[in-house]
Parts: sequence; C-alpha cells; structure tokens
Amino acid sequence: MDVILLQLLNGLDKGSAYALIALGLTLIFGTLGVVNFAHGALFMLGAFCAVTVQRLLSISFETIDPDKVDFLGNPAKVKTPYVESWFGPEMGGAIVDWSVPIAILFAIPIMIAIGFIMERGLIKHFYKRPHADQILVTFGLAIVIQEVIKQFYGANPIPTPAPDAFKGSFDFGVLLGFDPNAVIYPYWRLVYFGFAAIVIAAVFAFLQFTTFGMVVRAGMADRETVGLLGINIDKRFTIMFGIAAAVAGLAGVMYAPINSPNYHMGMDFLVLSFVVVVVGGMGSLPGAVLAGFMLGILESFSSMNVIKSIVPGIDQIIIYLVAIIILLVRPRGLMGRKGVMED
Amino acid sequence: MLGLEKKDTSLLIIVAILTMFAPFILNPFPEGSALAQFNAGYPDLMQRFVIFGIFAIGFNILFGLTGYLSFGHAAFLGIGSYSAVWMFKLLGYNIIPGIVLSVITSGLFALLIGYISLRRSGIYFSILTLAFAQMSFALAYSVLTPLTNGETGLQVYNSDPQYFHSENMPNIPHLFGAKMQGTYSLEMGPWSFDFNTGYYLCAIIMLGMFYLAIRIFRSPFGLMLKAIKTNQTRMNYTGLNPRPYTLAAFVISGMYAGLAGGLMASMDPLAGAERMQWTASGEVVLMTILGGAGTLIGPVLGAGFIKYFENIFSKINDTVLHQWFAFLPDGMENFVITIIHPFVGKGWHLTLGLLFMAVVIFLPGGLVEGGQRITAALRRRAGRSGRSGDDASSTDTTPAE
Amino acid sequence: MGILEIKNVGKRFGGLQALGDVNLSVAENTVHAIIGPNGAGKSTLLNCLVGKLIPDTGSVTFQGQSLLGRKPYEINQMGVSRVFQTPEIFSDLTVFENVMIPCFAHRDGAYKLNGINPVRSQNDIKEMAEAILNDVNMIDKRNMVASSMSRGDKRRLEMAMCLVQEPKLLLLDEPTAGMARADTNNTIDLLKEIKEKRDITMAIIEHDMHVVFSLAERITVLAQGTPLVEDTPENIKGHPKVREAYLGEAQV
Amino acid sequence: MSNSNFTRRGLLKTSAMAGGALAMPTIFSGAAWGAGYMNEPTGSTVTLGFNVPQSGPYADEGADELRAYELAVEHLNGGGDGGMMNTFSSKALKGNGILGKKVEFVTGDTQTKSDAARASAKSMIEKDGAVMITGGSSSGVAIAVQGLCQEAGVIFMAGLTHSNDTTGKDKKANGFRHFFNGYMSAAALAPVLEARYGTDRTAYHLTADYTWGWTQQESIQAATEAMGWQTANNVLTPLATTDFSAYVAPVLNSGADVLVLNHYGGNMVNSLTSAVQFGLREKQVNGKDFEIVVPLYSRLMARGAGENVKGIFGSTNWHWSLTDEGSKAFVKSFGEKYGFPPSQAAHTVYCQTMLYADAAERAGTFNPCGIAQALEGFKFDGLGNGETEYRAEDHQCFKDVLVVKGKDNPTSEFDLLEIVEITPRAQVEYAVDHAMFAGGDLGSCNPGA
Repeated sequence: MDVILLQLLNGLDKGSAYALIALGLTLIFGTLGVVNFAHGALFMLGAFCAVTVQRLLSISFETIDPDKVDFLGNPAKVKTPYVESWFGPEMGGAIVDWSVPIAILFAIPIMIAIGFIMERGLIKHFYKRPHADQILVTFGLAIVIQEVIKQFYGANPIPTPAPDAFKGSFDFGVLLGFDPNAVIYPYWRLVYFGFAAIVIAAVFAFLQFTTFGMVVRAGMADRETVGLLGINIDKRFTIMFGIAAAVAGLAGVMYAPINSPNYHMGMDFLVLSFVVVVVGGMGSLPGAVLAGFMLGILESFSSMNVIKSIVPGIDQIIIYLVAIIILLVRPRGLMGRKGVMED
Repeated sequence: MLGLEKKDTSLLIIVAILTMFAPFILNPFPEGSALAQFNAGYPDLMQRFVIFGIFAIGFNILFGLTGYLSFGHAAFLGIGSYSAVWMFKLLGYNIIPGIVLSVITSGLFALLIGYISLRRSGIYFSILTLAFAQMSFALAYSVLTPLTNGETGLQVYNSDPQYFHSENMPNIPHLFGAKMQGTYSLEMGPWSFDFNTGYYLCAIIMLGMFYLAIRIFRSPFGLMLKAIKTNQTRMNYTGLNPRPYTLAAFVISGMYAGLAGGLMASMDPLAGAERMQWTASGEVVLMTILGGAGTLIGPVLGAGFIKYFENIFSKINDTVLHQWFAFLPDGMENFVITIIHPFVGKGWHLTLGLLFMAVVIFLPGGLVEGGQRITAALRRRAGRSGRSGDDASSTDTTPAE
Repeated sequence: MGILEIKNVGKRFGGLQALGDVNLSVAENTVHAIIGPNGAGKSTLLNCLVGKLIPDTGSVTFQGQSLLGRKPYEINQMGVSRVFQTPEIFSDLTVFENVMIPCFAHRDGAYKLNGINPVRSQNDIKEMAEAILNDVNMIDKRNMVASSMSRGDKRRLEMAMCLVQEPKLLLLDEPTAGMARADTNNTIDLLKEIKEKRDITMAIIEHDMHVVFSLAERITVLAQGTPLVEDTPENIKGHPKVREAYLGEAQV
Repeated sequence: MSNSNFTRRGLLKTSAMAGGALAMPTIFSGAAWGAGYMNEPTGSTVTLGFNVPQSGPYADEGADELRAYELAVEHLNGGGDGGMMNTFSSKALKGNGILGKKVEFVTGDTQTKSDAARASAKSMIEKDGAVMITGGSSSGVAIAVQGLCQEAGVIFMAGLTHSNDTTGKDKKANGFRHFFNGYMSAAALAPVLEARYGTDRTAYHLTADYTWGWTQQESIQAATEAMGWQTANNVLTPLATTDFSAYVAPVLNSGADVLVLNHYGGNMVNSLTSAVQFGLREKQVNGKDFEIVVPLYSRLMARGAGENVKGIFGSTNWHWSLTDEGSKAFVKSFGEKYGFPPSQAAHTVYCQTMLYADAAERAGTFNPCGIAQALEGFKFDGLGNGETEYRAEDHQCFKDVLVVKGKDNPTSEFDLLEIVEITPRAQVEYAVDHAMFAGGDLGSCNPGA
C-alpha cells in the first residue's frame, strides 16, 4: 500500500512535467495548427534561464589568496560573488541560494519574448505550409537552439540546486499511519507539483474567463470564422504562442533542480510530449493534461519491482504500449476533436 | 526503354552514371591538397550514400505518395540488420541469405505494424509507428539482449556455428567469395580513386530499387496512392478501399528499409540498437523532406546531403582550419577561424540545423526545387528550351502533406 | 418495388431526432428529388444511404440488397455513386488522372492493387477516360491540375468521375449549391443529357426549386425528419402542406 | 588471410573482384601490396585517428580527450614541456615524432553511437590513412570500434571504456585498454566499503539496463557479497530514464542500508541527484546511516551532480591530485596549456597515445603485429598509475586503482574528489579465465594486408 502511494506521488510529479509541456504543445497545435518540434527546446531554454540566473548572481571578482594554492601550485585565486560583497556574505549567499525561484521572474518575460520572436520571425510563415515543412523547420530550429546552448554551456549537466529551504523530504507515511520513512517525498518535487497545478489552472482560467481567451477558443474551433468577424486573430495567436513558450519555459525552470539541465534535455522530452499530446487527443487542452498525468502515473507504477518482475522491461515501453492501446480503442485519443491533424 | 517514359529513362540513366562514376565525382580534389577534406569518395561513405538512398527512396513511396508520415521506419532498418547478422552467425558470411531474410522479416514486421497503425491517419498514425519503433529500440537495447546483443551490437563471434562457412571463403561478408570490403585503388597523379566491391553491389541494388520506385510512381498503383493522399473520401466513394493500398505501400517501404538494413550489415557486420531509435527514424523523414518529398530523386539527394555533413563536416577540426587559412596574416587567420569554428567539427549539428531551416524556408520543394530553379535560370540564360537537365522537373513536384 | 427502398428509417443524434420514420421508394430510371427546409434531415438521410451513417432503425435496400452495415466503397461497388455538395475530387492530380481512378476501380474492383504496368500503357482505361471527358466537354482540360479549375468545372469533373463507373443510382447532394445561375443551368443541361443517354436513376437533394422542377419526375418533401408528401412536381407545386413547410420559400 | 579489405592510401591495392571487374588503365607506382600492412606510412608523417564523442551527452568528455590527444601529439613531436614523456620509464621516445615521422592526427565524432563511431573510424582508415584509432567514451562504442579495427588491421587504443567485456568477452588482438574495468572497481572498492561501513550491510542496486551496467553490477555484487553484505534487490533502469524518482523512492522501504548506483554519465548525475533529493543520506536504516556508493566516478560528470557527491565513495582510474612525478608533470603541462586540470578520460587517452608511440619505437615499425608484440606484457611506470603492466593474454592494463570520495570542502570547481585509498594492483588482479571475462577469443593480430 505504502509503495503504491509512493508511486502515485511519483506519477503525479512526473505527470506534472509531461502535462505542462503537453499543454504548451497543444496550445500551439490547437491555435496555430503548427507541429512545433522546437517545443522541447523551449523547455530546455527555460531550464537554462535558471542556470543563467544562477550564473549571473554568482558573477565574482577574484582576489589572490596567498595561503592557498591552485592545482598547478600557483597562488590560488579566490572568487567572491559581487552579491556577497554588496549584501554581505549571508544575504548574498541567500540570494544565490534562491536563484531558481528568482529565475521564474526572469523566465516569464524572456520566454514570452522568445515565443514572440519565434512566431513572428519564423512560424507565421509556415501556417499554410504542409506539416512536413513545419516539422523540418522547427526541428532545424531545435537543433540550432540546442547547439547554441552547447557552445555556451557545454554538454555536461549543470547543477542548479533548489534553495536550502526545500532540501530534504516530507514524510507522508507518519501522517497516514505508516512506519516512518515508508512514504517520503522531496519538498521540491511537491513544490513542482503544486506549481504545475497553479500554472495549468491559470491557463485554463485565462482561456475560460477572459475575452481574449474566448476569442482564442473560438479561433481554435474555427479559425476562418473568427477571422471573418474582423477580430485580429493573428495577433492573438502570436500572444498565444508566447504563452505556450512561457508555460514550457516555466516547466523547465522549475525542473532544473530536479535534474541538472543539459543541452539535450529538450530532445529527451520531445518525443514523450508528442506522445502525451496525441494520447490526450489533438487540440484538446484537458486531454493533454489528463494524458500527461495518466502516463506519468502509469510509468511510475510500471517501474515497481513487483510489476517489473512479472514483465521484464515493462517500464521501458509502458508509455508507448499505452499509447498504442488508447489510440486503437479511441481513434482520436482521450479527448481529441475530429479532423485535427488527421490528414 | 524498360517500360519507362523518356524523361524517366533519362533520369534513371543520369542516376546510373552518377552512381557508377561516384568514385571519381566524389573525389574531385587531389590527395593531400587542402580541399581534400571535402572528398567523400571513400568506400564507407559511398556505401552509406547509396544505402541511405535506398532507405529514403522506400520511405518516399509511403510518405511521398500516400502522405502517411511514419515516424518509425528505422525499426525496419534495425530489424533488417539484425536478420542479416543472424544469417552471418548461423550460415556464414555470404550476404545473399542475409539480405533475403532481412527483406522478408522487415516485410513481415511492416505488415504487422502497418496493419495496426494504418487504422489511424494523420498524426495518430505517426505516433503509432513511433511507439512501435521506440518499443523495438528499448527492448532491443535491454530485454532482448540475447537476441540483439544489446548495447554492444549484434556481431559475429568465432564461436558462432556458420554452418556453410568453408575454409576457402573469406572471413568477412562476401558475395560468393568477392569480399565486400575489397577495394581497388586507382592512382592518377595526385588523385586517388577507390573502387569498392561493396559499394558497387549497393549501387547496383539501389539502381534496381530506384527503377522499381519509378515503376511504382508511374503505375496505376502509384496513382491510387497519390489519390489517397489528396482525397480519401473520394477514394471511398469511388468504390476503392484505401487500406490495402496504404498497407501495400507501407510494407513495400518497410521492405526497402529492411533491404537497406541488410546491406548495412553486409557492408559492416555489426547491428546496433541505435539504428532503431526515433532519431534514426527522424533522420529518414528529414532526408526525404529535405530532398523533396514525392519526387523521385529528392530522397536520394537528401540522404546524400545529410550523410555528407555527418561524415565530412564533423571531421573538420581547428588543425584543419589552420591549414586552410595559413595563407592569411596571423590575426586574420585566427579571426576567420574563430568565426568558422562553431560551425564545423563538433559544431556540425549547428550547420545542419541552419541548413534545414534555410532549405525549407527558401526552397519549399526541397533540394529538387533548388535544382529546378538552377536549371530554369540556366535555361533562361541560354535562351533556349532544351530537354536536357529536365530530370528534376519531370517528377511530380507537388509538395507533400 | 423501386430500385432503392427506404423503410422506417430513424436516426437520433443524442437528443435530436434527425430522422423520424422515413419511408421512401425510388423507382428505377427516374429522377427523384428530396427537398425540404434546412435541418429537415436530407443530408442525414443521404449519409444513411451511402454507409457514412448507420440508421438506428429501419432498413435500406438497393436492388433488394440491404445497404446497412456496408462501407461506402462497398456500396459504391454495388452501383451507387455520390456527388457532394462541395466537389470531392483529387485536387492534386490532373483532370485525366482524376477520371482514370474510377476507371481503374470500375475495371479492377476494390482490392486489386492494379499491378505495376505503367498507367500510360493501359489503353482501355485511357479510352474510357477520354470518352467520358468528351461527354462532359472537358477533354481540352485533361492536363490541368484539378485544384486550379473553376467550381463549375470541378462539379463537372466530379460528375464525370461518377458516371464513368456506370452507376445504377446517382446520388446528388445539392449539385448546384453556391453556383452562379449560368453554371446552374449548365449543370441542369448536363444532368438532362446524362439522363437521356443512360439508364440511370438519380436521387437529388436540392434547395434550388428551379433545379428541382427542371429535373425531377417525383419529389419527396422532408420536414423535421419525416416525409411530408411525395408526388409529381405539378402536384407538389400547389400542395398547401408544402407551402406551409417552406413558409413561402417555394415560390416558383 | 592476405588481402586488403580496406583501402590503403599511397599503396597499390588489389582485390580479386575489383581487379577483374574494372579493367582500368593503371598508372600505379609503389610497393607490392603483400609487403606491408594497413595504411603503412610512406611519407614523412604518420596519421593517428582520434575518434571521440563531440556531440551528444558525452561531448564534454570527448572534448577533454581531444585536448589530451593534442597535447600528446605536441609532446611526441618535440613541442611543449614533454609532459609525461619525461617521467615515462621507457625512454624510446625522442621527441622527434614516432620513428622519425612527424605525428599528424584526424578527429571524428562518435556521437556515442556504434554506427556513427564505426563510420567515423572507417573514414579515418579509408580516407585519411590512419594507422591507429583511439578514443571513445562508452563501452558499446569501444567494443564496436575495436571490432572494426581488428577487421581492418589497425591498432585500437581504447579510451574511456569500463565494461568487463572490452577485454573479456569482446577482446580483440588489435585492441588495448589502459583504463580499468568493472571488476577492478569492485575489487578496489570492497575493502574500503568494508572498513567504513562494516560487513553487516544490505545493498540495493540500481543498474543501467545495458551491458556495461550489468557487468558493473555483477562485479560489485560479487565483491560485496564476498565480504558478507546482503543484496536486497537489483533494479534495472532504462537507459533513457531522466527522472529516477520512481526507482529511488522504494529504496528506503526495502530494508537496504546502502544504495549502489551502477550508472554512468548523465544517468549517474540524475540518479544520484534523485537519491539525495529523497534525503536518503540523512536517513537511518537498521540503526545505521544510509549510504550511497557510485562504483565508477567521472569527475567531469560529477560536477553536474553538484554538492550531491559529497562523501560518496567510488573509484576512478586516475585523479589530478595524485602526487607522483608522472601525474604532476601531466597536470602541469595540461593545466598550463588549457587552464584547468585534466580528467581521467584525458589522462587515459594521453597514456594510450604515449604507449602506442613508445611501442612503435621499440618495435621499429607501425605494423600492428609488431606493436601488439611490443605492448604485450610490457611493464612500465611513470604514467601516473605507478607500476603498470599490459597483460599479454587479454590486453588489459593492470595497475593500482584509486578509491575516491566526494570532497566535503572543495576548494575549487575542479576539486570535487579526494583520494581515499590507492588500492594496490595485486588486489584487483584476476585470472584471464575469470568467469566474468570468459567466452572471448583474442584471436591473432591482423596487420590488414
């Protein structure tokens, strides 16, 4: 029982990452009808926002400390971050420590701007082009973004720890009457889950309760009609792309402490997020979220030792297996609309 | 000729000439010169050009004609390779059984995967094929290791049975004694040209496959596939069930992929699981779109383009750059190298990504369209309308969807 | 006993009764029009005939054989062709290729993969296609790409594609919808010509009363999913129930 | 077998098929083909092929290997301060290239994929005339390229490859490995773990689900069980896993008090990060502090795990903080050229290049068979690992193994590991026919011509 509870938590946590990425991807599919293979790259850029903020906050000046030597035996240079010299070591240290949450503030405008630039500069020229061309151009863009990041940050993962306050894990087991340590879960991952829930709720509320959202939803349903009504849908779609980019970016920023970011993390998520979107059903936002959580939970359960011992290797293929079954049972995924990306 | 229209015949002849003289064409620069770095006329890369050419031609029969975008074709490539290596392990190094079995097994897998996946269309189909391929990859890498040798890749060990292996036969892949790796090198002054047995075998097979593809494109069957791509509703209301046609196209293209996989194993008897990964499936999609989906020659061009970058650009390191620009004054030299450095060697992916974008932005029909524009421009300049150089425009240039 | 017999057909979509209890018989070699106001269930009925929808109740028989549960392509093979409201043609292909495809279907059936002999060497098919293009006066447009033609030409092409299969029953779904008057008249002439030349039954769903009264030999009026009346055009014109249903729409 | 399977630049090449099929006018000159060997250098230079990952997850390790190669070439050609050439016990190298020929090199990208690695190696052999291929940052690739070199008839000097199979099941006469392996890691680690954590421990293994992971896990399980530890479970994790939480979460509940992470590279960083996030290291199980062990450490990669490595034991082939003369000389020349200390990958490939060059000098030829003979049973010192021997039977280097621990108070970003113990060679040695290495066949050296 405790194991199941634990894997449920895990699944929710994994699922929140999947759901966030799939949500952004579906916004772009649904509103713009574009297959965005660069969406994984946006997620990665988000994570690197966290890395960048961390680096900016730790920009240091060097002083030579005659007592210490470096690896070559020369007098060592000691680095002191400027923030520490400005605010004192304690306050400065705290600022560096909180660089990931600080990065969220930076990531939103940056990712929206990146989304705008991408849409205006590139994607808008591809609305009328075949999906194959969209795939090629966005895949090319993804490679370029990835390589540029690699030039600046190298290929190895870069540690971006969560603030000390979120280190350690919470013991659910004690609350529920299990033994201590039976059901523990790291604080930061709980934060991630909560954060994802807030972002998802915000996106839905935004689409549901604002005029802007209504127009966009109408546009998703029937683009031409809305265009005929004299509403500048293109401009709204640009904003939508920015929001989708921001959602992917936020997913990335918050993910940075969970797994140290590296330049190819976007590609690792790309295929998976497409599977999630399609299983959820093309063009359906609730479908994407539902499928994200569902696949996350199934993936977690399949990695349980009991299940692995019955079906070896099941955790390697579970997502794909479930995708195949769902698509065969439900032709348009869980909640897909008819005629979206079916030709 | 050969049941082909005139323009198709000339296209086939041009391709035949290009492949047969590839050792010359791909080695234009003298040995030892600074530009020799760009020579691509060595056996391994030439083999790869034609093998991936076969793969892409086959993929195009499915994608270019029916519009069904499979994201899992690499699975058939991998299955073909594994089949061929198993034949080497069990029977011996003659490549015939291996190639035959690779085509058969990949065809069977294609039938199974196609039968299930083709129940859906559009992106749903793409994801189904992707899911099958990723499952094959994941299992081949881990659980199926007894069958695939996992991470290391399936290879022939001295302890393998090889029932039909005899002492006088070479201990590497061969065709009735002719070793695939056998190379005859022709030295002409500073130039050097390699004629490799394996390459010519692959090239001849590719020509055969190219011919078959032309026949399919021009056949009623090909016409039906194009019809499926433009309007499935009308197909249905014309009394035609699209499923058998698409399934046939899927199986044919899966067999092409299996053949390519079998040939790959025959040229180099090691089959690794990465061959089945989604990136490999994506690669053939990119080759086809880059070259020009739905055109006859496009996929081959796309395959050559990507393989050239992968193998040639990735080998340009700073030392090579310094050799090239040694004539410049020191400051200039370093400046130029700093500029170029991110785009070559370990940055070859960056160049490839930029070129993908450039091609798709400026040449919506792929490289074939670039060729058409060039010939059109040349013709306009020459001020006459000739029949020559019409090879690209002879094909159906409708962009694929 | 007509060539097409529709008995007690009903169809619900959720809470909406699209078709109530439709009984209809189309006699062989006649032109039978089905008219009715918007939402009367005309298109639903048509979709029930071609296998796109399966009715909840009732039966549909064509030449004594049930059509229910058959796929659209199977129904087509039995001799039922359909013309759509917006022409469904192979827009990426040339006019000639468009016509060739039904020729192949007619000759080879649904499952034959049509071999690998080049299209151009299939002389019987070429002759068939040329003949039908001559019939609809499109032979000079044979090498045009279908998507580049006018709406009227697309309709003509679609009609040619249906006719080349020599169907016994031709279903026409608002064949003149959205057409200019001249094109409409051309279409009427074309249909009349077809009717004269061939033994063919036509069922037309139409809004435009001008078309209906120019062509139809019998008319069924559908309202709210049930047939109101069925009669000859002359009788229908004066029928009070029809006037009521159309609220003065049928002023012809 | 005496026929050229691969192109040999600058030499007349024939093969029955090609010769018969193509009656081209021949304008050749040069030696008869039977006399030489694959890619015999005929001019004033000799070309080596450096085949390292330049894209993909191991690109940084590849870059570090390339740096070391360039440094080695510089030293061989008489440039720089000579590095470990000065401390190397064999004095055959004179700083005038190899056998008087200037050393040149070509580079390629393995992408950490067997196919791409073989393509790249083939291009070096066929196009550039490389007489030796070296590099690699994973065992699958190393084994694939080693097999290719055996067929082609060139020497393969393996880079970073830690699987038992490289010199076990898949060993080849033309291939040589300086790096240590899974068995050695386990043999070196076990006594240290015993000393620190006692004999009454229960281990939970997370193992990367591919060949290297399995051999590593098998080795460490055997070694720890031999000293009395229990094994609670061994869970295979898919290679593509990025989030290990689902595998780490059940560990605490299993009754195990040690977690062994048989992961490398990105997998290691992610699984270790997950384990630390779950707070495993603060927990107590069975009344003992919970511990984590990472059998194979890579300092470059460990940086990705940040502070999480603190206090965690593992093994490594070499570390820059070693104070023997060879290591000091190498760190000095590498550090002065590039501004940071070399990684173990850089060290092993530097050594391999030096060992190859030295063997060629001693053999007086580049012929792979001559070089293999010179390397087999070769005993040397001064390359940073103390007294070392290339065992003739399986071409594996036997030397001391470092047991390291994540440093608690690092003084710089490079100062992540501290050496806990240098396990002497005798303790990690095994018989050639040891069960974990059985099944292979070295075969005989192939000169390729």
